[in-house]
Amino acid sequence: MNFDDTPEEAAFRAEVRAWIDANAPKELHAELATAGFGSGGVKSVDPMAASKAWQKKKAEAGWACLHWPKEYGGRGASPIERVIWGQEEGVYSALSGVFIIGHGMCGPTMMAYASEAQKRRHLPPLASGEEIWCQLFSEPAGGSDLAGLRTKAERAKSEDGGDDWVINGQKIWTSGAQHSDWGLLITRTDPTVPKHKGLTMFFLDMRSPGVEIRPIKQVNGQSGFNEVYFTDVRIPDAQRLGAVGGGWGVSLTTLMNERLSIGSGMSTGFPELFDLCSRIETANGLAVDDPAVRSKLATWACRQSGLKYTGFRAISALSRGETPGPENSIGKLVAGATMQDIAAFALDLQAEAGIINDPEISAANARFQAMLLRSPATRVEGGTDEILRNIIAERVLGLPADIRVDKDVPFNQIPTSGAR
Amino acid sequence: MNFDDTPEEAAFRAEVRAWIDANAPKELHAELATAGFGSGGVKSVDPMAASKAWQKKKAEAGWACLHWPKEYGGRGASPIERVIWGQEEGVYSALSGVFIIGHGMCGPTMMAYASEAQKRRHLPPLASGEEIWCQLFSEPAGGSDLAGLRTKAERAKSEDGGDDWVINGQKIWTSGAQHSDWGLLITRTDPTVPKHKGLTMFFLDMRSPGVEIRPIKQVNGQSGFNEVYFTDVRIPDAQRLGAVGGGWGVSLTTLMNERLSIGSGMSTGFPELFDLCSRIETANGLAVDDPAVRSKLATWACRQSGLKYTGFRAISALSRGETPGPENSIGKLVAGATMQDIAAFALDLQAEAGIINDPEISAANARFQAMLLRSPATRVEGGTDEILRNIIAERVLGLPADIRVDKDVPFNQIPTSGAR
Amino acid sequence: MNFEFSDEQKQLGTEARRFLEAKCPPKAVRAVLEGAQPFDRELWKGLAEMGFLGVAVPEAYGGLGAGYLELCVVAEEMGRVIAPVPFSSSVFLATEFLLVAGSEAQKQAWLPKLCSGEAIGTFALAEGVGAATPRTLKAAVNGGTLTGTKLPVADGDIADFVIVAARSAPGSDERGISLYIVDLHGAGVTREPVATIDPSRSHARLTFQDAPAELLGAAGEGWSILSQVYDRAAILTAFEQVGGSDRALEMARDYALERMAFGRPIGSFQAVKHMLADMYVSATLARSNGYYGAWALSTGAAELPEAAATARVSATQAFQHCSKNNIQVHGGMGFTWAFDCHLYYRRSNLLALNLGPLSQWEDKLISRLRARNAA
Amino acid sequence: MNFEFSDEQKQLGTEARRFLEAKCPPKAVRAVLEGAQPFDRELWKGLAEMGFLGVAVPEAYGGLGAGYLELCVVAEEMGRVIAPVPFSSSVFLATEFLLVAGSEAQKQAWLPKLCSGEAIGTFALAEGVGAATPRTLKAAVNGGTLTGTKLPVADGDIADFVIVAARSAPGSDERGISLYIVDLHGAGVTREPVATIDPSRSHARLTFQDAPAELLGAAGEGWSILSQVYDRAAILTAFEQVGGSDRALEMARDYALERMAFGRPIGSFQAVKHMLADMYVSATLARSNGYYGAWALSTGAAELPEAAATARVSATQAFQHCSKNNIQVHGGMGFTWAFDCHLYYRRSNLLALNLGPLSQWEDKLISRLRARNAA
Repeated sequence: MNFDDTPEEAAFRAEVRAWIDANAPKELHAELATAGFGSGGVKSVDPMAASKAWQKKKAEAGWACLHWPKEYGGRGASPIERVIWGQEEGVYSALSGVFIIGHGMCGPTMMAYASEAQKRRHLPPLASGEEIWCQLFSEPAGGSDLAGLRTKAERAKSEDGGDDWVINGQKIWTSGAQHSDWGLLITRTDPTVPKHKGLTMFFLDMRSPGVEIRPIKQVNGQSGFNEVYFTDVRIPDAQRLGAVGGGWGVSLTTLMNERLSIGSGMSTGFPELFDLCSRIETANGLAVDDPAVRSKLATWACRQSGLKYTGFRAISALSRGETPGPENSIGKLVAGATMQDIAAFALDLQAEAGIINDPEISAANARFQAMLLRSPATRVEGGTDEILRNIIAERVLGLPADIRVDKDVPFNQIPTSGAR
Repeated sequence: MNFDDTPEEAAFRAEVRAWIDANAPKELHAELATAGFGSGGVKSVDPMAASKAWQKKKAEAGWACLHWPKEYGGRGASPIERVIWGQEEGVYSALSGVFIIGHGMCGPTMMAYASEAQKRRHLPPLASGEEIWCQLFSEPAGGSDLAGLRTKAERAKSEDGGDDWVINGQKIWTSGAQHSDWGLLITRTDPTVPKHKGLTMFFLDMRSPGVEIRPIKQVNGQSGFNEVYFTDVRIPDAQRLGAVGGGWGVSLTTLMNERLSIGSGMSTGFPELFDLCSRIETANGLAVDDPAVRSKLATWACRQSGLKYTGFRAISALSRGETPGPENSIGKLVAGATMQDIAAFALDLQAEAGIINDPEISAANARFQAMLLRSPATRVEGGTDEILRNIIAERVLGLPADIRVDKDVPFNQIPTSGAR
Repeated sequence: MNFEFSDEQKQLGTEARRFLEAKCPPKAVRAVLEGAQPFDRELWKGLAEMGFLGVAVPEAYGGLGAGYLELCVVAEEMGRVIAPVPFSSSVFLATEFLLVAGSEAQKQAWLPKLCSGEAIGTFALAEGVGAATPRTLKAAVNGGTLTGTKLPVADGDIADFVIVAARSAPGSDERGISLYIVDLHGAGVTREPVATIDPSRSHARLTFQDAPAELLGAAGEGWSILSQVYDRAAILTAFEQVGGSDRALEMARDYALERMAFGRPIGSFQAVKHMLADMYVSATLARSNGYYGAWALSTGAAELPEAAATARVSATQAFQHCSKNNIQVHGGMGFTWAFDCHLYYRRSNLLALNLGPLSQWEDKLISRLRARNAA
Repeated sequence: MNFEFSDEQKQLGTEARRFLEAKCPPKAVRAVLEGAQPFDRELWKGLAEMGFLGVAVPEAYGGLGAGYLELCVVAEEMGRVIAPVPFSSSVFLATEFLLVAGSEAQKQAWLPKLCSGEAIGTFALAEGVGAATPRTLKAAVNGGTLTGTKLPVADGDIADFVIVAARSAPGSDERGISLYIVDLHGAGVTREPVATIDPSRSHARLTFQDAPAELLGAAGEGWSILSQVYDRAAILTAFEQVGGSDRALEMARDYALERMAFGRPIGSFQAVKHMLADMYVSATLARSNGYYGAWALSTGAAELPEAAATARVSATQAFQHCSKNNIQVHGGMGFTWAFDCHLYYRRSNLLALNLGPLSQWEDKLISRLRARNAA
């Protein structure tokens, strides 16, 4: 048992480190290192331009989408090499946030279901950041019940007599839709069969006529998510991924990747809290010396550490060529709730002034308030705490699924509260 | 808003206090005051004899079952007078533990469903403690699913040609069965209808041939509960309570009383813990001055206090002639889990010696270990934490009942894991 | 035993609720949150007309002359609608400071204006990050003028006068602290609004440079007066928090009943049912502890300090718990700006700190329990 | 990165599990619990034959000469079956004290016997209720003999020798404390068994009256040696706790799958599913933290003290959580003597205290994190 690289891994790490050292935008390092939670990264320069520049540089040197095959713009690297890259890229990886969905979910799905020609057309620009992708799955009526989606796709003829689909409906929680060139879209093509059976997956040009994007303002004032409306949007049948009615199976490819990418290396806010406690005074002296503070810190320290080493165990599995399973759901489950508690406690430590949300007055405050306002989203996005507990109970512990009243019921006969 | 008695209440309290002062078995006071949780009360004298003596004395002076009508051995007192009695009886009420089920559940059920002659025969000796009653509801296969019971009752003719019922089956968790003269028994008289519809209630002589009682040893070594086996036990139809098939309705009368009596004035162990913390040293001085201890104590203090005043609000409702509702389920829900946490923390405070279970060495330890071993039962008996949360969610907040797969299914077709 | 509000008091609560549901819908809170104005002037005027700004103030000073139980009932309703007005600053603090420590002249001067809403008062203690103690306070009064900075001050940007805790004598013990009334329209006062976790309630930084300051209460008594008034305010605030907890629980319950997933209301899933049941439990414990505080406050019982800390800790935990899980029950919608969940989440975190943090009150609670047990 | 046990180590774990499932079924634990004997002699013999009593002891002293990772693997399996033997006293403590501080002669004298099971060793620190500190220790050695009382001492009634922390010089600082080996069959030793929360592991009060005592390690070094050995023992015990947590979780899971209520397995109710999911989460965090400790222990890394405290706190919380909720999932059956749930509940509460209480380790953890961050 050790944390050491194998000789191959060490050599790879050295190569990565050297390249990053020579090429990373060092002028942004400080800003990226302190960028608050959900604060949207750099402000000194146009974040999108900075992201695209860094991604392009990586792509040209063969450091984009390391785990993808070379011919599609990747490097054909092993999963562990991808992890090493991430460790070395460090704060600069924040620049790639805008590409995560495309690289982590859309790309793999295209690779599994698109035609060879489509892969050669779409994957390289996705890898290099020249084209941005988004994922159009969630719907207002869907939520945790993802398969409850209603966006309709109906067959039609194109002007030139080809096969088209006409899309009508609404998606929600679409990250980065406003920047996206392409989107991965799941639709309902048959409402008369049980809900998982009537779904079909497509990809489309986000600039197609009839696509309307509206940002969703979140509690923390950010608008990373969008609503996307579809009105008689045309998609050629050639852009269908998988069989008609096979959309659910296709989506699982995508979602498995989502939970993994979201679940790994989640922040709990503990290092920030520990740092605060080492600087701030309570009635009992330095906070970190206050026994009341210590007993709380200890539990959080163990969660932070437990997540870290659970992650290391997953990496070790990767390094052995195994695929980490649903047990990784614990990352987000533990991190989300922990951060919410830590943020509230950090404000408490600053007494009355804990309410102030002005970085000029207290940078720490602003940071923990950002956590307080961001963590509720963490506990919901990509699977609520409750869904994650179900996943652990069912897929890890083998307990029965919830009683399904909508099982085998034709979709259009399932009771609903209507779109919101 | 005040805690004061009305003039009538004050007069009543004075009368009670005077009588108790003149008649209570003072020689047992100290022992009763320190009797541990689930420790089974007094040891210096035969507990049963002491209990019966005190109850008889109360009955003769008209202080037994205050809320019952006079003609059945009670006093026709108001609910609030009953509360005042309880407050004044104080530690001596521990002597009445053996009568709680009979007085709190069996009596009211008899009053509601027995014939006038039966009431006059059975209630007075029940009130005076000359006869002890138990409740035969739970079954191994039942548990939280009380209506899942299987003990069979079939019609038969008695020797003298009268109508009898023949009982076969098993009950469990029967408190005090070994001391009981009479029992309240719910049975299944028709397995071919949905489970709530095929039940019928009886009362029977616990010394009837075919009744076998086996004590259940609990985690804490006590055996307050029993298994009761029925083999061709005969009960005259005259001892049926309510209609054939109407047993579920009858049982609700009983159970509503159970949750109330159990839910009220539950102990959390906080006063004992606070007392300990005022005496014991930690690395940071007297425990009660240790900030780490304080932050835990504060939360528990608020639960203790919140339960106390929630109880006062219920008493005030009684005093206004209202009936407290399901919201009183919170008493047991909060107290059980709190005591379990408090007990573990109290042991922690005593460091390595916390493991010692010898009153000679540490009376406090023995007490908190008794709590640690008793509290798991508190979290289950009379409704598990999970059932209580369902009750609050459904009956107080109006949320839907759980999906019922056994609804409208004939009892004998409901899947089961077999008796344990 | 009559541990319940009287029918008259409940009636007052019903009136207050009717009034506030009409005059203070969520969009009124949003108007302030989104910066249209620092507080809801219309609502404030209405509250004054209803007499709610002087519920517990003697009629001689322009109040209703009702008691603290009545004020608790109104406070709960204010908390239910998270009213965007300086109620806590003006009524729980400024008014109580005057009633507890004000001279007859000071009461005559300010109480009628506070009751009529003509004047808004507030209180200033904190001086930036960290707990404010007699040792840490820097703002000082010399020769009748105050110099120093107070941050944050609730409603400091809109109040007409502020009661300030400041150093009146050297040394680090509490006898060096006194209270002063400062006219915020007077000389030597600078106010700057500061952003907080809950923009629906305005806060400011107050900078004093030789600002005229009038002693309130005896010199050197500042800290003990403050502690008395904070106990009263803690109980009144607890009712605000109890009102907020109940409303957050209702919002979650209603959404759980209406929102369908997997072909059934999400409120039929035990995970959601039990989350709501646990919210009900903490809200109920907080309410009962609040009643204990209300009783102590209205009777001036010896248990007041202990009851205040109990009510405060319990209500703070309940409101934070209910407002947090209200968001969780709402799922994705819960953290959108458009839904009202965050208004309650923000307010719960504001109220958790505005009279000193939870950890301080936990500590006070145990000190006080200990003192009583020792006695 | 290879943060995982090797295939050989896993193989050793499989052997240990096979052996223990055969030789240490619940009824073996009950035999000791119900007082038939103070520990399971047969099992102890078997463990010795398997070489499990000397896994990390060099072959020169009769051990297997494997490493601490191997010992962690075995410890986990011992914890899974809550083996009723003096493994922790003899292997985690006595053996480690000798390895860390023993003279060559002392190692030669005792280690072979410990590995062969011929001798049982233990350690004695506590002297009754309350935390044992250099200040509080009363047992003292003068002129080579020990006088004083130790309570509780794990396996004190069955051990052949005990390592005692006793006062060797006046004063309250840790330099006044040294360690001594005392032969429990020698003169001046009285042992009385004491009842504890977990009768499946025997404990005693040891009274020494001028009992011959042989110094272990340098005089005045007792406390620092103790702290090193406790860190090692904490990590090894954490694996016992992790094994116990996993088993308690499995018991609950299996019961939830088999037990029917309302026409369905209780494991299909979210309340039960999520309770089990939360148990899985704490068990998994504890396991990962245990691996961190195992790594530090096996490499003698600088992070050892911090890793030990992390593993200890995490594993203690997980085992208490899992054993407690295992009872809850079992409902009424869970608190019957006949079901095995309470065996794990008892053991979890014993292990939570046997190396010093959770609160002490929480405090140590933060001190150590702080020290490292300061460094």
